[in-house]
Amino acid sequence: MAMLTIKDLEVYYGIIQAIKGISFEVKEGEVIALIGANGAGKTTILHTITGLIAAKSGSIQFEGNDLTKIPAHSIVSLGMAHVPEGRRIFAELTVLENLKMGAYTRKDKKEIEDTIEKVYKRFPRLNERKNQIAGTLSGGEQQMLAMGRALMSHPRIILMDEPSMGLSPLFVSEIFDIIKEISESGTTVLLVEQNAKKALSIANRAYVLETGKIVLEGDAKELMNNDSVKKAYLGE
Amino acid sequence: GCGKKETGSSTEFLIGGLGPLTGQAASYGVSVKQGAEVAIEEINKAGGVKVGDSSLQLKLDFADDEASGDTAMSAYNSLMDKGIQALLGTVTSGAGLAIAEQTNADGIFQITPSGSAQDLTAYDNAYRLCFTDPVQGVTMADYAVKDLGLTKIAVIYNNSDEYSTGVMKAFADQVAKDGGEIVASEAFEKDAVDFTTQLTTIKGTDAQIIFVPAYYQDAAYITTQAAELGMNLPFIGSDGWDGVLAKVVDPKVLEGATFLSPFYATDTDPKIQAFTTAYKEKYDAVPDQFAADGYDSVYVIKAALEKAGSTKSEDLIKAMTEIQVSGLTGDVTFTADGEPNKGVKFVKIVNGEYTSLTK
Amino acid sequence: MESIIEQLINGLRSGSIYALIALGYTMVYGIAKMINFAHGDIIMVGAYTLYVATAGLNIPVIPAVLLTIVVCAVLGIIIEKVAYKPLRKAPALAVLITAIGMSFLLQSIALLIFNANPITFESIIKLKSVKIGGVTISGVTIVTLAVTLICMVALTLFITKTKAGSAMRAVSEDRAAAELMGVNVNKTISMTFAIGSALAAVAGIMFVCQYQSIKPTLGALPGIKAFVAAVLGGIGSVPGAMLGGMLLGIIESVSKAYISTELADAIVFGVLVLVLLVKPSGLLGKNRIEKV
Amino acid sequence: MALLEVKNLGISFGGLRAVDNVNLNIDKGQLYGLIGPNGAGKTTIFNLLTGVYRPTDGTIKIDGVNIVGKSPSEICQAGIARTFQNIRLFKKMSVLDNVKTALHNQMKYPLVTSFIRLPGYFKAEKEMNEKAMEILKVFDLDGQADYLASNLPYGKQRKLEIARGLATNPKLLLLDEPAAGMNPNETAELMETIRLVRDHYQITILLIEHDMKLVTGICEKLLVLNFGTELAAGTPEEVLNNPEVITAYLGE
Amino acid sequence: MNKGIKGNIRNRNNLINKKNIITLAVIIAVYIACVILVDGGILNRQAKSLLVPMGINIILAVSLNLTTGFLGELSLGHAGFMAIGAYTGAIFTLHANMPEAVEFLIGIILGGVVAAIFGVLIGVPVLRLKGDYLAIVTLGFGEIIRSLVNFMGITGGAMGLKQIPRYSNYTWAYVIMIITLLCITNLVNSRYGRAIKAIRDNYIAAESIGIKVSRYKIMAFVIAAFFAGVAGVLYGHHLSIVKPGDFDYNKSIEILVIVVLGGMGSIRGSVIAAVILTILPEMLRAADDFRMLLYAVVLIAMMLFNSSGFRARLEESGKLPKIPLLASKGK
Ligand SMILES: Nc1ncnc2c1ncn2[C@@H]1O[C@H](COP(=O)(O)OP(=O)(O)OP(=O)(O)O)[C@@H](O)[C@H]1O
Ligand SMILES: Nc1ncnc2c1ncn2[C@@H]1O[C@H](COP(=O)(O)OP(=O)(O)OP(=O)(O)O)[C@@H](O)[C@H]1O
Ligand SMILES: [Mg+2]
Ligand SMILES: [Mg+2]
Repeated sequence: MAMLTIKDLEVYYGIIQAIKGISFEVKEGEVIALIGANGAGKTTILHTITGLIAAKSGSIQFEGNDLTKIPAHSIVSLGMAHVPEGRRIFAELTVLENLKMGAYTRKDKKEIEDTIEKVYKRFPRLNERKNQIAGTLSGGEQQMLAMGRALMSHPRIILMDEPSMGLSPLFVSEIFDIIKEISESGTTVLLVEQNAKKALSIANRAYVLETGKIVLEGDAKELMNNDSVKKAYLGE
Repeated sequence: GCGKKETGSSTEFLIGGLGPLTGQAASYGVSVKQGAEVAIEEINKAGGVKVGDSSLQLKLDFADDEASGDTAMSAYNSLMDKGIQALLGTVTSGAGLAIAEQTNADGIFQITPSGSAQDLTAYDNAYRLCFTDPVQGVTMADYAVKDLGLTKIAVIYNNSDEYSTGVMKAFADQVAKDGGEIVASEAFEKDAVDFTTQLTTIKGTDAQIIFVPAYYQDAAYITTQAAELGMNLPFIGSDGWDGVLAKVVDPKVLEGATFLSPFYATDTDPKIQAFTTAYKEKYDAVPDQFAADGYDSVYVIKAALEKAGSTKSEDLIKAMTEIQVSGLTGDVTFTADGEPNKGVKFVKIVNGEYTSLTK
Repeated sequence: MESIIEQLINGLRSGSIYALIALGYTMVYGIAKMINFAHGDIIMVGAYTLYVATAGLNIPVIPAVLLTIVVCAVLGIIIEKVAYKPLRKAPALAVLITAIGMSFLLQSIALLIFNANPITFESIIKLKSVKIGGVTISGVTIVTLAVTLICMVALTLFITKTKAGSAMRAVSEDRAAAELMGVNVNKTISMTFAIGSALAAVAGIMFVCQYQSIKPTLGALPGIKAFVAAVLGGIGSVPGAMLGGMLLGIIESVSKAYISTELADAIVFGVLVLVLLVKPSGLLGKNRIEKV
Repeated sequence: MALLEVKNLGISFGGLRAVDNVNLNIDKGQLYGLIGPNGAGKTTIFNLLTGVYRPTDGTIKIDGVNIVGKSPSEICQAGIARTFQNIRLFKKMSVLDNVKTALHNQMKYPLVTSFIRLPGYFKAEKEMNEKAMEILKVFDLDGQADYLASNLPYGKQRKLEIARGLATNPKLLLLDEPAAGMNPNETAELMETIRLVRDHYQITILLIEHDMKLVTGICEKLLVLNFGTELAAGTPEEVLNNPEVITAYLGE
Repeated sequence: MNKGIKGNIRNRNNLINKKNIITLAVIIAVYIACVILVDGGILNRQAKSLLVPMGINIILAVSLNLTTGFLGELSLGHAGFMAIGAYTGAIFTLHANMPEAVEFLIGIILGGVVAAIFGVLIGVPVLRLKGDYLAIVTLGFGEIIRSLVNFMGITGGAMGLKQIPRYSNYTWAYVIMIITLLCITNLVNSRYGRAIKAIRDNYIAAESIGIKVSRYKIMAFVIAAFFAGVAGVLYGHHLSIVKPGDFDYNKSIEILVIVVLGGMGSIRGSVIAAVILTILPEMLRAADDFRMLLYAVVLIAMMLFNSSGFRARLEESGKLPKIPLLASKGK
């Protein structure tokens, strides 16, 4: 059975329907890419999964739990982390305090210390800046912090919203390498990206979103060769 | 509230009341209202007021003016809409000044139970039951300098209150005339609770006595804190002090304090005892000076009605200078200026009790 | 010389109360990002509760104090749930106005129950005043100072060192992100109001012990003053609230004593304006640079 | 003479040297690119150029006039306009009003005229509307002139910011990551627009961007920044084949 | 496309257009209605006595909306400016010896101008502060003004000024209210208004397009102070007595309540809320002891109804007709 199953999801902002009946699934260990133009509804889907927005109808099953019925703050302890769009780090907390917030639901102090060390290893820049107020970090640094913070909860699935936005080319590659690593270490990844080429290159499967509907889905490599995808999202 | 009234009905006389029922000054308005209600109940039970051939039942419609001018104006108008035939109010001076011109224009008979600002009676239609601020100031200055022979005097007054500043000014002038000296004049703002700074300053002067023209709650704070600071200068006060004993935890702090008061509830006068009992029964509270003012004002209206033999305001106004009322606050007649003519009563606190001070 | 010291102590007398109230103000402001205008009125509720508990129900002092704290904390939670929570997404000013409405509401309820007549209350603190040299410090002032100091330290430790404290700070910055971390935002805000209101209760208790009189509007002016104190010290900063409160009391007292009793309020605000012009976020407030 | 002359520019935040000894000369009409790793100090340079931060050292001259120490609004009037990395629109105002606000210093009328709407008001407002609509058309935003700015989709918000900057009639336009969050097609379209703006309005453009397609596609010259200092400068080919740039910024 | 997405409609480009003609017609019609109601004896005294305060409250609310709604700065000192106007106007008319209309008109202008001068004095230092700091400092200035007025001799101290001629009537109040409304509406829809709103939305961006932020902040503040001063003059000549206590921070808060309830940045909302909140306490008079309680409850209920999204939901589902009144224009 799939780890995360979304069925007939509909989401509204007031009277505007942003998601118009979407179904898809994520299996354990997969990297799934969600791609689509600006305003297609990618962020909305992620927000609905982690409970920041209420769904109008449909269901979100995560390992036997219906997430639409669970308050947002309980979801992280089920093993799901979310790297939100725009990073949403705590600007007035230090880098270290931000990381600790990521481990909010965990109890074991020792384990938390270990995880922090692991995160520092992955993002040495964070170690250098651990006592800096997070709001003054550069864009890229903030992105690292957001990812590091999400990893602090030891998630089994991690949702990432445009992690490469605003990053330098070198760092974009690096971030995708990190995502690959995260996936290889056994964490399932649901990835939302504008950078469709990169996203498809590391994903197993992908869904293409247009104005709140899934218009295409399939194997990532196949989609990369799909003409309409090429034209619309790969700029070829 | 009460519904539509047949105005000028042959069996009822509708008195409008105006005073603060909410806000910082609410306790004064509530006291006046309740005092007046006791009087009205008494009068009505005894058959009402005889005007000409008919016997009128009194009725009071008391509106909240929040002690503020603009609210007073609309409250007054709402009373006029209900057809009031005389106005008992306002309780506080500021609100009264705001409506004075209007009540005069309407020609309605008005008596303020407790508004002490000089100008309240500027117009012919308005009378007053209590003493004006200047009278109080002068009286207390004479008492301190002439009777007690104390010439170095400190004053603590509320500079955001017209009553307090009004009394203070007259007091200071009279002290100078009498040959005394104000060695410290300390102000405080409304709602102040801490007076230690002012008291400490006074402590540093050679003051022999402290005059506090203010209301009882302020007086309670001041005397209590003076005791805490280890000061033992005597206090004198204005009529706002009435009720001060109930406001201090330890009556010792008030020992010897003397103030001008038309009324205190433990007075042995049987009239006062009867009133106090009736008031307690009805409201489960001890009446204060304001309650007595409210009570007396109703009796003044009654006397004017009986004298005039008419319910018309113009007749009532004319009748005022011809009546004499023996009320809780003393025997009173009225001058054509609208001022009361009555004896000054001093109260001194002895052994934690109010006692009449006869000079 | 002695009189200067005496006046400073007079300043501390009211200053310590301002400080105590300001702690609660600052705490709620810092976390919930709202000026809780009803804070002063919770002080009033605390004062009446203590009165009813001790004088009315004859409950012994310590349980009565605890009861007062609990009643206010619960009241704080209820007010938040009923009046502020539905406005989480509304502009901050809407919440401010609702808080003002709440302040009116509490006052008018108290007025209906206890009427406008002030109630005299005998202090439950029996500590004798202390004489040092020629100068006396009242027992209540000493207790208030101690209580304020303890509250300040405890609150600071709580906010910076505990997990619940970090959760509060996270919530104050970004509620959605805090939820993603697993923080229960509603519970955290409730807790903030509970603690803020409990502090108000303590302030109410100290206030009636100091001034021995209770009326429905008693919280209004100290509430405003404490708010000024919180801003002076840097709103959102816990030590700032304490410092601001003490300073405010002292400035008030010194300007009354040595400049003018009539202009004391103007002087106090004048000092506040000057301080803010030099340090726009208050004495101990963080001066934030907005990253562009 | 170069339009923009920057010499020895530097700034520190506490102990952090965010920008150090940067020199930059941009000729009139040039399309210049500023690239570099995250945190290299690119946005900080924009902030220095526009007076948001005051440099600790160095000079900035536009058209020969030193602008160090001037306020952001004075610098705007001296001819520099910008967009922001994190979009800063006037969210509660209409798209049209966003642009009209930027015409503030060009079509003026006195306060009294606005109070009682003297003819001057209608004349100036009419001109403003026309000018603003003209600019909006360039960005294909004229259809949404009446929308609240916050209701535009993200990509259009970025364009509106550029339109707003353009409306101040700048000599030099600074664009901070204009293509961030856009997909390749949208980016391609944006490149066209930027070029068109430069040619049509004959202005100079300095832009920060991480999208190499855009950078190589439209920039004539590049400056690479690393740790606040210059790493390389030159034409795109030169710079992007520079091994140092590759290791520090591009990756293989 | 959904209607709600659209912003405000573009400025009309001519003085004579349909909208302006309708506005003028409404202005005249309302005045005639007032005349009929008042002089025809249809309104009772209480209602009549509310007309002038209503006009004053509208002027106060609309002017405060300029600082709070359009400039986006929370000001808790509006009553201070009102006090300055009230005292200046009263002192002038008490001492001047001119025909009523001339004297009053000069008094009104003078009151506004002196308040505006104080607006500059206060605005220049204070507007460097932001948000809640600004709020507390404006509150402070309101109190300082009150303190000074209390202290000075010419103002009559705590006893205030008495026997100010009662010049304010509904005609004066109405005309001045209309002038205020027109001036501020026009201002808001001009280059000055756009600059002010731009500062509210994003002052960094506003600076970046060449707007001198402090100049426009002060401009908005001063204009608001001017009209508050004018309202103060009307107030003094309505009550015939002014006291420092009438202008404490409670008064400022009262005005702020109107502005927020009416909707930040909505002039029409301010007008309607001013009318409602002037009448409401009087309507509740019948409730006697429960008056303040009900007022508080109604206030809270209105805020919750308006801002919690409850109303938006009702309107969307069609259960409530879209009321343009009390627009919740906030975020
Ligand atoms: N808070 C909101 N209120 C109203 N509409 C919204 C809101 N947030 C998003 N929308 C609308 O919902 C739709 C989907 O938006 P969403 O942010 O999910 O898109 P996206 O695919 O993540 O786009 P992007 O690539 O720009 O991040 C868009 O039309 C957007 O305008
Ligand atoms: N106000 C500030 N206070 C402290 N440090 C700052 C401040 N502004 C910037 N910095 C630091 O200066 C460095 C440069 O930041 P800047 O925003 O200029 O980077 P950037 O080159 O634009 O990066 P990106 O491409 O990620 O946007 C960063 O390390 C950042 O943390
Ligand atoms: Mg998105
Ligand atoms: Mg940047």
